[in-house]
Amino acid sequence: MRIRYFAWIKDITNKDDDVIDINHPKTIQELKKYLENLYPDLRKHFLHDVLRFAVNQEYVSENLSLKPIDEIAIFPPVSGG
Amino acid sequence: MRIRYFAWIKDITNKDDDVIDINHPKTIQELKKYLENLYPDLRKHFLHDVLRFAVNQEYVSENLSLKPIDEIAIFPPVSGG
Amino acid sequence: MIKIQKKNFNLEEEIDKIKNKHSDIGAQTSFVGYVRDLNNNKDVKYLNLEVYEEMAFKELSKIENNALKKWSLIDTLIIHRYGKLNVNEKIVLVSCFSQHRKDSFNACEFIMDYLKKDAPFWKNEFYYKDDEWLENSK
Amino acid sequence: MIKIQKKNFNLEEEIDKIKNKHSDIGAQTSFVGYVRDLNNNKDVKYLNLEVYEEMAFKELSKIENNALKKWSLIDTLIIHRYGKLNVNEKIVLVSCFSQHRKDSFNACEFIMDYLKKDAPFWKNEFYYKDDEWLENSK
Repeated sequence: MRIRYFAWIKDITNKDDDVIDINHPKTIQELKKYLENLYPDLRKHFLHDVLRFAVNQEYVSENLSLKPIDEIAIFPPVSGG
Repeated sequence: MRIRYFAWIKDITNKDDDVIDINHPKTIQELKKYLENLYPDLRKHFLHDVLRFAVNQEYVSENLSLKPIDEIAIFPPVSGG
Repeated sequence: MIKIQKKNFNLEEEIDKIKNKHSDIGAQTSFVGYVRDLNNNKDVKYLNLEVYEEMAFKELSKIENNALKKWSLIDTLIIHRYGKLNVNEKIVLVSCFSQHRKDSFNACEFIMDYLKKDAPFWKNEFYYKDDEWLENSK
Repeated sequence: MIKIQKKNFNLEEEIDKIKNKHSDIGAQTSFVGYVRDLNNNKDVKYLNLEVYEEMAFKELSKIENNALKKWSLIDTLIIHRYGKLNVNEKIVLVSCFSQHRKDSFNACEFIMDYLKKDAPFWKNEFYYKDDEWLENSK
């Protein structure tokens, strides 16, 4: 499972992505817990519910079940255009 | 007073304009009467109320009083753009 | 700015000329009208576009001023061509410049609506056998 | 057509390329977004525009398809730039082609609204002393 970070999320993670090979999170909720442990500064942003999640380049609802092959993305509100 | 014709009005008048030096019409109503005499084919278009009038390059209401120095224009519905 | 001209125009050049005057522009909406190949179910050969030029300037200035009163605009550009125009040629450009996008969208649509309703231009459309003077729908 | 690119683009060339494919186009509405010199009351030096490219293609395609379902369109074009963009540079072009003008106006505004809401691009705006990540207003 690959987790990609964008915009200022990368200032917190200090990297573009993480790859999880074993015991990967099965839902977005589990993923949030997993990432809070790795990057405690993400916690307050999860609490404020400002971040968006995409699975395989599509916005998802939180109860989707995640597979090892998935590409997950975490990013702040967009500002294109 | 100069009266200018546009689009298919010119197919009826066979000219671009008329200049009236004496006894010019004092209102758009009088002008219509005057032009009906000169160009009987205009009558049905006046009756159907499809034509538009401008005095000195501005749309006008019919009860404006016309002056010798005025430029009047008569034209069908516009189709620019 | 209002231009009434026979010759064609280049979108990039015309829009850039205005854009370059104002670094506070964040949004530009433009409309371009073209001569279509088919109208009234007939193949179009070309248009002959007639204009009452002095009045067209006055009317378009009024419309432009009304748009400037209604929305927060930095600049506007209207170019309307006249004369013989072949299929695929540009007829008109309306371009509105603003800080934020909603003003430019609303103003551009407003100017086009009133241009179509009131600006003294007439299209004489030539088909293969005959021709017709068009009227804009209400 | 969707293009995501670093380099600048020419409005006349890009719009002409699509227009030349269809002689039934009568109307084209386009929106261009530029980097402004002032934002959040600070002088802007430049933008660094980040994109999640694979997702941006997917999202923009969805938005384009929704526009094609809602309005009678002949073609659409979206160009979005990324990377370092200086003040006055173009950021985005959305252009909608149709027979009649209302379809092109409505579709262009719709695509811009959803692009701003959902397309994964992020502006990192650099001022003289600091920088900020922008968020589009709702």
